[in-house]
Amino acid sequence: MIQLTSRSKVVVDKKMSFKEKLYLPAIAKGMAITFMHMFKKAATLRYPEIKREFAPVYRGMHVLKRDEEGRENCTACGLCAVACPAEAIIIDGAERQKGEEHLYREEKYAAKYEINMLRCIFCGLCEEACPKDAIYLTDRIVESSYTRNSFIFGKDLLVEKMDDRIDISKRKKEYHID
Amino acid sequence: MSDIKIVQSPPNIEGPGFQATSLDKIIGLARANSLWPLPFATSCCGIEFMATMGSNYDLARFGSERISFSPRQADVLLVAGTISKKMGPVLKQVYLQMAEPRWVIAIGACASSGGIFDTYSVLQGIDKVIPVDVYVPGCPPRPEQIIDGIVKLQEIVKNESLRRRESDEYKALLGSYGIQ
Amino acid sequence: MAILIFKIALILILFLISLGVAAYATYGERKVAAFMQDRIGPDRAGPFGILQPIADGTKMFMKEEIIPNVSDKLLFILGPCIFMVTSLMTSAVIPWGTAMEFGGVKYAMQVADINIGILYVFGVVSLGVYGIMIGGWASNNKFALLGAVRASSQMISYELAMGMSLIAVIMMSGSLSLTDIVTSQGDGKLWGFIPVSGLNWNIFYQPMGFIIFLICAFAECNRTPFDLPECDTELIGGFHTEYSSMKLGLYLFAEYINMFISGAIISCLYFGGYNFPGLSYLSTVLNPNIVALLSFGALFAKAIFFVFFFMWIRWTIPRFRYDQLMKLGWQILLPLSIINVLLTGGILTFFNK
Amino acid sequence: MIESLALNNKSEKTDYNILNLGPTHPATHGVFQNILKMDGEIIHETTSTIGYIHRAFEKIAEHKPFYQITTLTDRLNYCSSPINNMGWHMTVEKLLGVETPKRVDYMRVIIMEFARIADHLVCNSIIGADTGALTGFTYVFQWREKIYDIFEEVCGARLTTNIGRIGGMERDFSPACMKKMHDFLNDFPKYFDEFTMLLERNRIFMERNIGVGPISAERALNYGFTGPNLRAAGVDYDVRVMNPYSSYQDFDFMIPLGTQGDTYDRFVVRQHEIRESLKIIKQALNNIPEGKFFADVPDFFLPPKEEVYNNMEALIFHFKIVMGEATVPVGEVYHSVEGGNGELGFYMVSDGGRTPYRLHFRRPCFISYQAYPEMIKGSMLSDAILTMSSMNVIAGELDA
Amino acid sequence: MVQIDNQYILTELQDKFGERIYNSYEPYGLLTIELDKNSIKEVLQFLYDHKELQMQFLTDVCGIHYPQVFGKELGVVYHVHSLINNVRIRIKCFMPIENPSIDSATFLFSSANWQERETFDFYGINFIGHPNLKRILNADEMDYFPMRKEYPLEDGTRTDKDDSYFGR
Repeated sequence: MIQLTSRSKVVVDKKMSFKEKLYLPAIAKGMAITFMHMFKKAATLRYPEIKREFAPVYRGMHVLKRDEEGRENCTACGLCAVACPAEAIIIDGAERQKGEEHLYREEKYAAKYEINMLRCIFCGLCEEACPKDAIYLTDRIVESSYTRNSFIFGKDLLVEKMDDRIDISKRKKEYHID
Repeated sequence: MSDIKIVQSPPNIEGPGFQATSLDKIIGLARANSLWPLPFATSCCGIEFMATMGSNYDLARFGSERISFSPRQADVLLVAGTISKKMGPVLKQVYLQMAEPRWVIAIGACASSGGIFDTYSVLQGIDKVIPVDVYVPGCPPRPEQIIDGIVKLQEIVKNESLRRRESDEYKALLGSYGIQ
Repeated sequence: MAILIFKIALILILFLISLGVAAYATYGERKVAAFMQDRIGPDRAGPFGILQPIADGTKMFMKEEIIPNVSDKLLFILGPCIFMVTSLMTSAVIPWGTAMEFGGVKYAMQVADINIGILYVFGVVSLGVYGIMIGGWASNNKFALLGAVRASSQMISYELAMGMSLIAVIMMSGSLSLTDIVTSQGDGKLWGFIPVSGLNWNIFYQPMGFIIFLICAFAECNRTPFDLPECDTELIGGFHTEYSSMKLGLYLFAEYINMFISGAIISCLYFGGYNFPGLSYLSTVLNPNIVALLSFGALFAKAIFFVFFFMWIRWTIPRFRYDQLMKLGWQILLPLSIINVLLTGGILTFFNK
Repeated sequence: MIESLALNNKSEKTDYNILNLGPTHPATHGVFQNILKMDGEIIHETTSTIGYIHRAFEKIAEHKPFYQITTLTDRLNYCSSPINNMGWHMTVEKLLGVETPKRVDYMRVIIMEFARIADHLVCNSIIGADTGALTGFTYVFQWREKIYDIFEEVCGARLTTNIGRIGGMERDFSPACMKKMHDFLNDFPKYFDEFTMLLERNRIFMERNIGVGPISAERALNYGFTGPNLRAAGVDYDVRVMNPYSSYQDFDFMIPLGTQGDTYDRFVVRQHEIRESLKIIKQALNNIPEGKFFADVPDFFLPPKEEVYNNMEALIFHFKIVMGEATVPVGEVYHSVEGGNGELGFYMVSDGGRTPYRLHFRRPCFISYQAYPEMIKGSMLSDAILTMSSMNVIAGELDA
Repeated sequence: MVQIDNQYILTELQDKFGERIYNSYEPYGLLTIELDKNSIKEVLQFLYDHKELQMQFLTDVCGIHYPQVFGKELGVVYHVHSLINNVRIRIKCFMPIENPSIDSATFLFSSANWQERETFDFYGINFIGHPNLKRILNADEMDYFPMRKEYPLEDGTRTDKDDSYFGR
C-alpha cells in the first residue's frame, strides 16, 4: 500500500459473511435474477428483417453527391485521396469538355473514382477533406461479398442516382460561432 | 424463414459438378443452419464479434452460437482482426486442422486486405494463406455486417454440392495454397 | 413371450425418448440460455427453430471424420461409444410408471426390476467415466488428457458423497430396489401425522440429502459449476477437443441423456417418481393403461424440470476450480452426507421404537 | 535424512509437462502465446511470446500527417479508443500550445469516461465468462451497446471512433445524443447492480478470484504497472488526479483501491471505477459550459464547410490542413492520459515536418504484461487464465 | 523539505555527474538531459536511491534514430517518474550506429525488460546485461531493424493501390 493522494479508498472486502459462506443464498439470488430475465422482452433485433436505425452521422458507405441540377460535384482535386489513411481512393481527373456542363459542376471532374471498400476504414476523413461538397459517408452499410475485386467501387456505385437521392443534410456540421 | 429470397448461386461455387441435387439441398440447408464458428479473433473486430454474439444481435438465431474453439468441431473459421506475418502460419495451421466441409469468413478490413496497415509486418489479406469464401468490409464491421456475412455464407452452403469437396477444382484451389 | 415383446417395445420406446429428449435438450439449452440472456436463440431452422437439432445432427453426420494420426485409433472410437452406451443403459432400472395391463396381465413399466436397482445405477454411471477417460487419453492431446484426468478424479470424489447421501434414502425405504423406493413415496402420512396422497416424498424427509445428491449429480454429469473436464475457456473442449463429426455428437448427446436420466433418478429418489397427488384415486376410476401413461407423464415432467434446472444453474453461476472442487467434495459434502446418515439413523431408531 | 531426500527429489523433478497456451487459445482472447511448464496442473514456469499482431504503429505514424494518426490510436486499445484519440489530440495540442475551451474539456471528459466504462465492462464481464458465468457478459454487453449508440451519435462509428479533432471536437453533442447520455445515466446503475449481484459476492466467484495472480505494490511499481491493475495492488496512482488534463481537476471522484493486487481486487476496483466514472459523467453533464466546441487553431481545425465553399482564405487553410502542411513547432513532448489500462503516454518528437519525426506510445498493457509469468507462478491453469483476463491485456495495445 | 523542481534535480545531477551530462533543457516543462551513455546505470541508480527524489518508476524506454547526426545516430530515451513528488525526468543517451550498445536498466526496473527488447527489435540497440535480449514483436527471422529511418514502411506486397497519385 502506497498512498499518494488523499482521494483514495480501499473498496475491496474479502471477508465473507456466514451467509456468503453458505454458497446457496448467493446462488439462489443469481438464479432469481436469471429467472426474471426469462420473462423480459428480448433485447434482440431480428436483423435482416428489422433494421436498427443508425445515427444520422453514421459513417457507412460513401456517396458522390450531385447538386440540385444533377451535376457531379467532384472536381477531382484529390484531397480525399490524400486524406485517406488507408490509401483506398484512386482518382483520375479529366477536363470538362464543351457540352458536358450539365454533367459536371466544375471544370475538372473525376473520370475515374474508385474506393476500395475492403481497405476503407470508414474514418470519415475524406468527407472532411472534401472542399466541394462532393463525397459523403452515408448511413448505409457496405454489404459483404464473395470476391475481393467486387469491393472496388467505381463511379457506377458511388455516384448518387438521380432517382434515389440520399439526404445528407443531417450530417452537415453545425457551428455555433458567436 | 419463408421470406428469404432465392439468389443466384455465387460465382465461386458455379461450374461443372457443382449443381446441387435435392439431397444436397437438404443437407446444405441443415449445414447452413448449423454453422459452428471458430472465432479467430485477434483484434478490434473480435470485440465487434462479441457484440454480435451478445443479446442485441444474437448470432444464435442462425444456429451459430455454439462457439467451438477446437478447430476439429468448427464449420466456419471467422477471421476477425489483423493477421500479421508472424500469425499467418498459425492461421494456416488452424485451417488445416478443421474438418471438411470448412468455410472461411474474413471479417473486417485487416483480415480481408490489410486495411490501413500496409506495413512490413502485416499480411495483406488472409487470402494470401488460406482460401476465403466471404469478405466482410468495415473497420470493424458493424454486427449487422457480420450477420450479413454469415447470411451470405449460408447461401453458399445451401447451394453447395456434396461433391464439391472432392472435385478437382476444389483440390486445385487448395493446391494453390499449398494444401494437398 | 408377451412380456418379452413388451419389454423390447419398452426398451425401444425408452431409447427413442432418451434420444429425442437429448436432441431437444440441446435445443432447449440454447433457448433457455437465450431467454435468460435476453436473446431469442435459434429461430431460423423451421418455425421457432425447432428443426435446429435435426440440422445439427445432419451436419454432424455429414462432417468429415478426423482421427488424429497420433491417436490410438481403436480407443479413440471406443471412447464415445462407451459413454453413449452407459448413459443409455442407466434408464433400465427406472420405474417409469405404474403397471400397464394388457389382456389381464400386468406389465411393470420398467425394463428390469432388479432388487439392487440403485447399485446397478451406480455401477453403470461409474462406468461412464471410462468413456471420457479413454476418449481423452486416446486423443493424445494435452488438453484432452487434462480434461480426462479432471473428469475421472471428479467422478471418484463425488461418487462417494453421492452414495452416502443415498444410504439415508435406502435406510428409510429399507430396500435397494428403485420400485420399492418409489412406491414407498406414494400415499401415507407426511412426518407421521399429515395425511397426503401421492406426496409422501423423500424430499420432505431428506432435504440435506437431496441437496448433496443434486450437487453430486451435477458433478457426475459434468455440468456447470462442475464442467471442468470440458470447460471452454481453459481446456478448449477438454476431453473431446480432438473429436469431430458424429463422435463429438455422441459425446454431446450422451451428456444430455445423462442429464435426463439423472433428472429421472432424482425424481425417483426424492420426488416420488411417478407418484403425483391423486394417483391412487385415479387408479380406482380409470383404465390402468391411462393411469400408467399419466404416471409416466408425471415422472417425465419431473425429469424435464430437472433438465431445465440443470440449464438454469449452468447459465447462472461460475464454475469451481479444480482444487476447490476436490475440497468441496471431500471436506464438505462427504462429512455432511455422513452426518445425514447418522441423523437419519438416529431419528429412525428414535421414532420407530 | 529422509526429509532432505524428499526435498532433493522435489527440486530435481525434471519431467514437467509443457503446455502451449495460445496463440489461438480461447482464453487468451486473441493472440498471446504462453508456453507453460507444468507440474500436473501447477504452473512452474511461463514463457510469454507476443507480437502476433504487431502492426508497426510507430513506423506508420512516422509516415502520416498528424490528423491521420487518430485512426491509428483508435486501434491501439480498441476497447477504449476514444481515450486514445483524445490523448493523441491533447498531445498535439500540447505541442502546438493550444488552449482548449472548457466546453471541449468537458465534452472530452464525458466521452473518455464513457469509454472507460465500456472498457471496464468488457474486462469484468470477460472475467465472469472465463469463470464460466456467461450470462453476466450478455447483460452488460447490452449496456455497452448503448455506449456504442452514444459514440455513434457523437462521431458516427461504434468501436474505432476517430472521435474529436485536433483543437476540439468534430461536432457538438446533438440533442439526441444528450438524451441518450442522460438515459444511460438513469438506467444503467440498476442493471449494473444486477451484474454485480450475479458475481461480486458469490462465494464460488470470490473463491475463484481471491488470491489469484497477486502482485505486491512494490513489484507492481517495479514492473511499471499503472491504472486499475496498480490500484488493485494498493497504489493510488491515477493520472487524472496526479497530472490533471482536460479539466479533470474540476471533478470530484474517488480512487478505488485494492489491497493485494489479486484478481478479485482488480475486478472490484474496476467495478468501482465504473461507478466513479458515472459520477464524473454526471458532474460533467450537469456543469457543461456553453461555448464553442473547438479552440482557435485555424492551422489545424478545419474551417466550416460553408466557409470553404465561399471564402478563399478558408479554402487555403482547408487545403493546408488536409495536405498536412500547417507549420508545427520543433520540439518533443510527452503527454499521458489515464487510459483504460493505465497511463497511456505519447512521446512525440517533431522536426517541424508534416509527420511526427518519432512517435512512441507508452502502452500500459505492454509494460504490465511482463509481470504475467511472475504472477501466475505456482498457481493453477485456471488461475492463469483468470489472471490474464483480469489484467485486461488488449492485443492491439500490447503489440502495437 | 526542499523544493523539488527541475532546477533542483538538475543541480543534484550536475553535482554528482558533472561533465557526463552533456546538455539539458526543458521542452514543455519536462526536464531533459543528454547523458553520456556509459553512466546511465549510475544515474538511474542515483535517482532511484536519492532520498528526496525517489525516482522509482520507469515510465518508458524507447529508441530514436537520427541518421544525419554523425556518431550519435541512435538514441535511447528514458522517462523516469517520481510518484511521491510527481516529477518526471527525461534522459537521453546517444550512440553511434556501428555497434550501438548501452547498459541495460533491468538491474533496477523489471519493466525495462520488454521495453528494451522492443527497442532492440526496432533499432538494434544492444543492451548489455539484459537477461534475454532477442526480438519481441517481430519474427525471429527478421534480418533488419525496421524502425531505422532507411527502411521503408511497406513491404511491397500490397497490390491494390496506385502510387502515382498525389505524390504518395
